[in-house]
Amino acid sequence: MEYVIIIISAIFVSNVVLTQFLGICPFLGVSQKMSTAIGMSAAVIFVLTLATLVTYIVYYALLAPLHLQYLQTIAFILIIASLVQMVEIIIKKISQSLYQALGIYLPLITTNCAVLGVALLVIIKNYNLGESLVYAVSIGIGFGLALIIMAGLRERLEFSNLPKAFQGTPIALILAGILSLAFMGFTGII
Amino acid sequence: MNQWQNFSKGILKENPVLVLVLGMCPALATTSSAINGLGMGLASTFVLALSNVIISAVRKMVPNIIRIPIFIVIIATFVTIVDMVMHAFVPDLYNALGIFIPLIVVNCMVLGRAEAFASKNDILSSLIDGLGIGIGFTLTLTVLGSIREILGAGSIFGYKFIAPTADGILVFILAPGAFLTLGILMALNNLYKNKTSKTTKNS
Amino acid sequence: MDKKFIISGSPHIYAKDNVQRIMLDVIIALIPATLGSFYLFGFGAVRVFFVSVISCLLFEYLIQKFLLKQKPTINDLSAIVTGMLLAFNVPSNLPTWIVIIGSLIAIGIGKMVFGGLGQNLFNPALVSRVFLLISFPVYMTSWPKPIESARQLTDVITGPTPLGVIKESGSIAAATQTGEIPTYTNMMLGNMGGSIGEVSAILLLIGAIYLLYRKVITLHIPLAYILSVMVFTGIFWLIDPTKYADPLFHLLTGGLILGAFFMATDMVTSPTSYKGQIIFGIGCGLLTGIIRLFGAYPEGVSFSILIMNAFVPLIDRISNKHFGEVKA
Amino acid sequence: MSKKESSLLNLVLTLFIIAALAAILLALVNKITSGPIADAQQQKEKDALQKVLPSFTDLKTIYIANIDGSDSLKVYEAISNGTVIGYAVNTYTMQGFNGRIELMVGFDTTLTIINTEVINQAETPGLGDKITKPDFREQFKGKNPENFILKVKKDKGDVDAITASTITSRAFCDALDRAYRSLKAWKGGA
Repeated sequence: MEYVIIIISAIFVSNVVLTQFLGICPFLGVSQKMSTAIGMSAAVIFVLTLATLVTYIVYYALLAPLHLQYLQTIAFILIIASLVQMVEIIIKKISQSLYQALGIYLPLITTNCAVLGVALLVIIKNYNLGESLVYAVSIGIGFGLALIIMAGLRERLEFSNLPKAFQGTPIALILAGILSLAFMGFTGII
Repeated sequence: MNQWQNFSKGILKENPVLVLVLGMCPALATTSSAINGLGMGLASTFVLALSNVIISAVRKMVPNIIRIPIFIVIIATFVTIVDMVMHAFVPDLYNALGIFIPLIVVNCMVLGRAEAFASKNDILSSLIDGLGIGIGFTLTLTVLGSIREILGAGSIFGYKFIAPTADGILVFILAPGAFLTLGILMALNNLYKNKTSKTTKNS
Repeated sequence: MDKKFIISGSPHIYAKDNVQRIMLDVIIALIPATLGSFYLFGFGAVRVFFVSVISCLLFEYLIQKFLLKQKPTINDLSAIVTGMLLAFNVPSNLPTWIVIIGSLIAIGIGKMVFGGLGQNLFNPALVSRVFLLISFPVYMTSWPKPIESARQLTDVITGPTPLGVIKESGSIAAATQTGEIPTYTNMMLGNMGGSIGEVSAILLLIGAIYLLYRKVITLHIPLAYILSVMVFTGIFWLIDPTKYADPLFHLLTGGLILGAFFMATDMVTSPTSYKGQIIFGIGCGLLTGIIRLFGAYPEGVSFSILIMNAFVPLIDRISNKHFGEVKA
Repeated sequence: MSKKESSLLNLVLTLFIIAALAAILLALVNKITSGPIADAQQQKEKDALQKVLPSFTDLKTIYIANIDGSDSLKVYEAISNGTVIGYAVNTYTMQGFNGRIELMVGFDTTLTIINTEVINQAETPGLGDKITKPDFREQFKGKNPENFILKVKKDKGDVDAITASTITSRAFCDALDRAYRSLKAWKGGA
């Protein structure tokens, strides 16, 4: 039951992009095309889960026992950055096609604040390892959902003649605002 | 480019939020009130200016291949300092900004300036560049926070100008209001830019 | 290039006479429920209705003329439809200034930022209604009692909607004890708390039949929508009839009929193919059921349609293989 | 850009020196700020105590078992001229819309609620954060949970929830209930 609550909450009720404002840059940046949105979502789900796993272990096995909690930001961002590099190298070695599908998004993920955000949030929320992983996957799915919906809407807008001032980021923000309004309907579901 | 231009470019011409579309997460998340926006802006300015200075100072000692991890360590250090200092001396603001203080680390604006400017310029220019961009960021966040607070809560910097029990248009201090306000602000900025560029073309 | 892109939404939406004709049909279809609301809620409903319609028209004209510098298209009557639907979705004691803000949001954010009619991705009236609901939770959830409050100009008696009563008391059994649950006959006629135009099932259905007869809408979306709400709530009702209300109750309350026939069917913001429309309707129905039974908000129709509006491009993608294909 | 050759030794050395400097600097700042951080927290608690307890001459800190948790709750015993006149329980809930909410609840010796005060919360501005305003908390004053069910009306209790913020209201009740039941169990056992 705990897990179900975490999943529904992370995907719908407090969607990472639409209500928590994490990962806005890629949400606005790579939501113009459906294909890139799908690739980015997959890459984020993967890295997010991996990063949460490693930072969680490092925090509880290393930082907390040594009372070095104040080093968490610096430690987490270094872990995430090196993790992303490693994943990139490994994917390149094992599968060229997977690299072509995901590889280009990987460097962008280091500065996706959702990744560091989730690593920090599972500590604040006092989740255990299982909950943290479920949370990370759900946040990734919530991000993907928002990104894919957005890509669908923006592809459609390509055909219409938007007022000049709204072209590009402004209309994307307005769309995100309306989506965020609609998602308020999920308030209180859990 | 003289130092004044170097400083002032961040405020309108290269405004990090409205023009370069950087630092969107804090710009949306921490602007539910004017004071939160101002606090976030100043915290980011501090990190931006000091990490620019240190990065510029060590730029010749850093091997190229590991420059990014080193920049990140320097930035994260200043972010952690800001985090601890705010926790100690402005606990309310610290609570309001929450997770977005440590997240300054991944604000593309900070790493972007380090890579694009501080790693190539002298210390003074880097400091001024950091301050300029930081103040542009702070101004934008404060304006955004003010608009949202005025509309959403009927107050400005906590000073309520409608009946104390009355609410504003609540949506503006909630998540959807953040997106809508910033979207409209950007569109207005575009409108203004189009107009000025047209008049310069005509003249 | 004189080849035509098949754009989702109806290609003929740009043909002006057609738009005007369709909008006129929708207006005619809404008239029974409008008159019914005047009778049920009295002066309050008249005020909200005309403020909403007139300010929508005005904002459309002003924005097109002065901000977008387009030729105003208020002749197409779409602003009137938006104004009517907005009025239908708010309580009759809503302060005038809030109605005006609502009209500005519907026309400005719901329609004009996208470039006007036919290009909006969300139903403008619903964008506005949800905006108001979240912004003014107190004003938007005090419902004048029909007939009683129609007879007086001030001091209207307010009470919750039937779904609101259930939400407050936690179960249908407890809600019945409060004595605030109307009979099915009253629900059918519209003698219950609720938004101006959502209460009377019969008057709305008369309008819906006209729209079906005029072929402005088809049955795919409304039927898929209503049936899935009834199936979803019916399953829970069978499991625990003391806690959950029965399907008929859910059909007659909370603006389901208004939403299913008049707002989910908006051709600009719903899928193009029949298959897509059925997916869309089922999606709306499931979301409405989930929000009503488990969410914090008692009614789920406006949220559900807005959320499904966002999915329309994706639905079109999977149900309409010819999306974006160039036609000779 | 870099003038040094990038030998492995150089790389490791530079990285090491920078990381060490950063760690030293942070340790220093941590030392300076940890005092004020604790002070600020204490000051907050002190302010809250003044509001939830009758005027007292002495204060005794005790720890009692948390009735549904493995941790303990901090309780301040208010003493006036040698007799105990009330208790302030530092309680919490994890069920807030945005996670943890921390409260200070004052009880008199019959376990009637004197007043409540929010110490930490991160609820939605304009909705859930109304728990910090007096209007919502007024209803608990002078109520004894013996005959005032600490549940929102939606859950068949006696508490009027905040409009559109049932989750937060529920969480608030959860924290109060935890304080009440833990204190009662402790008093019964003492």
